[in-house]
Amino acid sequence: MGSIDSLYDKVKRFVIEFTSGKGTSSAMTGYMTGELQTVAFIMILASFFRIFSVPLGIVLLAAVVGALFFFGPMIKAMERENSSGLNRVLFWVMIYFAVIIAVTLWG
Amino acid sequence: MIDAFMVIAYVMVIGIAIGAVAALLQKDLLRAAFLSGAESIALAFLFQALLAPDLGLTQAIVATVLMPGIIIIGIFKTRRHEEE
Amino acid sequence: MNESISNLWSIPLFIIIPILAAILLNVLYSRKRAISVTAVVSSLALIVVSVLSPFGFHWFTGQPAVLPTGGYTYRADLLGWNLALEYYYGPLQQIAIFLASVLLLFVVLIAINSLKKNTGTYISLLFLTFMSAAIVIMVNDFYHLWIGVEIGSLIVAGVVLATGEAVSQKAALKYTFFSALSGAGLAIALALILGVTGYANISDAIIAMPLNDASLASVLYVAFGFTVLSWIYAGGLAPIHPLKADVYGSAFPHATILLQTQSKLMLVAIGLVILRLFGTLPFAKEVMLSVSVLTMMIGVVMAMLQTDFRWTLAYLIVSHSGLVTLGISLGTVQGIIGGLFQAVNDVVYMSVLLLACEGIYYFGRGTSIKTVSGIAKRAPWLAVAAIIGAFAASGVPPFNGFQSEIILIQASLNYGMPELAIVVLMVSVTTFIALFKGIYNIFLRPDDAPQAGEKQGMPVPRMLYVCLAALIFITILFGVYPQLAINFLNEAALKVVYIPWVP
Amino acid sequence: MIELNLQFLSFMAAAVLVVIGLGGMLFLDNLIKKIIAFTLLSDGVNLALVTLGYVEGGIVSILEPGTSGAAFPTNAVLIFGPGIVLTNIVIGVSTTAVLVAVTMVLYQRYGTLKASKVLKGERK
Repeated sequence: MGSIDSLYDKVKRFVIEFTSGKGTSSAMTGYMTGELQTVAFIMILASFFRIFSVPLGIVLLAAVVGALFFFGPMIKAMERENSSGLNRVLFWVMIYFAVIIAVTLWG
Repeated sequence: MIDAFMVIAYVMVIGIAIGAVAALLQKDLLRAAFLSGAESIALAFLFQALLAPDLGLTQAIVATVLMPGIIIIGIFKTRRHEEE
Repeated sequence: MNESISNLWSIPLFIIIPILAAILLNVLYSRKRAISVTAVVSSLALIVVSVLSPFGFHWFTGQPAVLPTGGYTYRADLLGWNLALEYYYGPLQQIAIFLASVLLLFVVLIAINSLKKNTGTYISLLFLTFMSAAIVIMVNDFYHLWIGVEIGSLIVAGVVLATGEAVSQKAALKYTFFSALSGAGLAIALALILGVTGYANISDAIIAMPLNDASLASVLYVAFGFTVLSWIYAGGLAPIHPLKADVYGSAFPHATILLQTQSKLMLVAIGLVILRLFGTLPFAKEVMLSVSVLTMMIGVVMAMLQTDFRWTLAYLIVSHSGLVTLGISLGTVQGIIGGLFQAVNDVVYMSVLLLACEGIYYFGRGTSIKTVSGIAKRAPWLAVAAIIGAFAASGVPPFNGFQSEIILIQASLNYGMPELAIVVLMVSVTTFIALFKGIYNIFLRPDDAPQAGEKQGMPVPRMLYVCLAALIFITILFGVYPQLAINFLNEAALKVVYIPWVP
Repeated sequence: MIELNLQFLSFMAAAVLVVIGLGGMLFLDNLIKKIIAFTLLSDGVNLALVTLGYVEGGIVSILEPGTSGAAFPTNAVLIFGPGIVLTNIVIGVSTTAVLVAVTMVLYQRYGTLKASKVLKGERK
C-alpha cells in the first residue's frame, strides 16, 4: 500500500496516540515527557556500544534514532510491557534470566 | 545393573512425572490436590532412596497432611470445579 | 579494625526484641494502651541497642570464620564442614539499623494514631519487617541470608494485605507467587556455592572460591544468575519492578516507609554479597550495571505516567534503588560509598515524601492528582515538607540527595563511563518533574470544586508533623555534614574492595 | 553415553518437576492450579538439592552408635542439601498457606478463580 503520510499526518497521529488513554492535561504532559525521556535513555544506551568499537557505536546510534522516530510513541508499548500482569512479569523474568546466563556463559 | 532398589527408584521417578502432569490436567480441583499429594509421597520415597531418611519422613507428613489439607480448605471455601 | 572477636551480647537482641514484641503485640490484639506502650518501648530499645552496641561478631555454632589474615581463631571440624553461621555488626550495620529503627519508631507512632482496630497484628508485622531487614543486613552466611529473604517476602505480603483494598490483595498474591522463583533460585545458588567451596560462611567461601578452575566456571555462572534473580526480587529491580511498585503503592504510605527500608537494606546486603563473591567473574559487573541502568530508566519513565501520587512515589522508589545498585555494581571504593550513602539518603527523603503522602491520604479523597487539589491552603506545613522532600530527592544542594548523587556522578566519571553520569543526572531531573507534577496538582492547584458538605476527612495527627520535622532535620543534617554518614560507610567500602571481608 | 544411575534419574525428575511447575504457573488460569504448580516447583527444587548431595554407595549422614568416626566424613552423604531442604519444606508450606488465604479473600471479592479475571492489572 503506497499511502504516503505527510509529516503533518505523522505528527497528528503521534499526538493522538498520547491522548487516547487518560486524556487529561496532567496525564498528557507525563506521556509527552516520558516519551522524550525514553528516546534520550535509549540513545544513551545505544552509545554504550562505543566500548566495543567507535564506528559501530556511531552507526548503532544513528539507526536507533531513526527507528525510535519511525516507530512513533514508544511510551505506549513501554507502559503495556510494564503492566503488573503475573504472567507477563514471569515471562520477562524468564527471558532476563536466560540472557544473564547466556551472556555470562559465553563471556 | 538392575536390582529391586533401582526398580523402586524408577517407579518413583515415573510416578512423580505422571502425578505432576495428571494433577495439573484435572478439571476437578479436589482430585488435583490429592494427585499432587500422591506425587509428593513418591518424592518422599525417592528421598529415602537418596539416603535422606529424615527428609523422607518430613516430606511424607507434609505431603499427606499439610499441603493437601491447606489446599482442600481453600477449595472448600471457594469452588470445587474449574470454571470454563 | 577494633571489633571484638567474641560472641557479642547485643547482636541477638536485634532479632529477639522484634520477635518478642511481635508475639506480645499479637496477643494483646486490640488493647490500645498496652499496644502503644509495648511497641514504643520495644522500638526505643532497638534504637538504644543500635547506638550502644560495640562492633563485632555473633556465631551461632560457636565457631568463627576465618580472620582477615587467613588464619582461624578456633576451628572445630563438624563432619568436615566448617559451619560458622555468623552475624556481623559493623559501621555499615550500625548506621543502617539505627536509621531503620528510628523509622520503625515513627511508623509505629503513626500506625497507633491512625488505625482504629486490630492494630496489634499489624504492628507486629511491622516489627517482623524490621527484623528481616536487620537479619539480611547483618548476615555473613548463606543460610541466614536465604531465610531472611524468604521471611521478608512473606511478611511484605502480610503488611500489604492490611489495607484491605482489592489492589493490595492482588499485589500481595503476585508478590508471594514470585517468592517461589527467587527463594528457590537462592536456595539452588547457595547449594551450588556450598558444593563448590564447602563453606556456609561467605568470608570463608570467598577465600575458598575456585575462580581459576575452568571446569567449575559454569557452576559459578549458574549460581551467579540465580543470586542475581533473588537480588532483583528482593530489591525490586528491573523485570520484577511492576510487582514491587504495586506493593509500595498499595500498602499504607507509612507502611511503605518500612517496606522500602527493608527492600533497600536487602538490596545493599545482597548486592555486596554478589560483588564480593562474583565480582571477579567476567561480565558480572556488566550484568549488574545493566540491571541498574534499566531499573533507573524504566522506573523514572513509569513514574512520569502515573496519575496517583502514591504510585508516582512507588516508581520513584524503584528507580532510586537503581541508583543504589549503580554505585554498588561499579565496584570501586568511591562507587560503593556513593551507593551506600544513596541508600541511606534515599530511605530518609522517601520517608519524608511518603509521610507527606500519608498526610494527603488523611484528607479523605485519596491521593489521585485528578481529584485532590488545594491542600496547601489547608495544610501549609505539609506542602513545605513535600517540597523539601522533592528537592532532596532530585538532588538540590542543601539537602542530602545532592551529596550522594554527586559522589555517584564522580564515581562513574572516574570509572570511565560518562554515560552513567548522564543517566544519573537525567534520573534526578526527571524525578523533579515527576514529583512536581504531583505536588503542583495536589498542593498548589486552586481547589476546583469545594462543594459544601463534602467529607473533609480526618485531621492529620500531630505526631505526623513531629516525625516529618525529625526526618527533615536528618535530611538537612546529612546534606550539610555528609561526613557524618560517610565516615561510617568508608570503612565498609574499603573492606569490600581491598579484603573480601564483611562490610 | 550417560549412565542411567539414580542420581541422573533424580535430576531428570527434578527438571521435569521444575519445568511442569513453571509451565503451570505461566499457562494455567486457575488460581488453585497455580498454587499446585507452585508446590510442584518447590518439590522439584527440593529434589534437586537432595540429589546434589547424594554420594553413590554412601551412608546416611546420621551418626549412629555403630558407625566408625573416621570413615564417616568421607562416606556420608553431603549434609548441606538436606539441611536446606528441611527449611525449604517448611517455608513452602507457609507460603502455600499465605497464597491459599489470599486466594480465598479474592474469591469472596470477585466470585471467580480465573486469574485472568481476578488479577487484571487495573489501577486507579
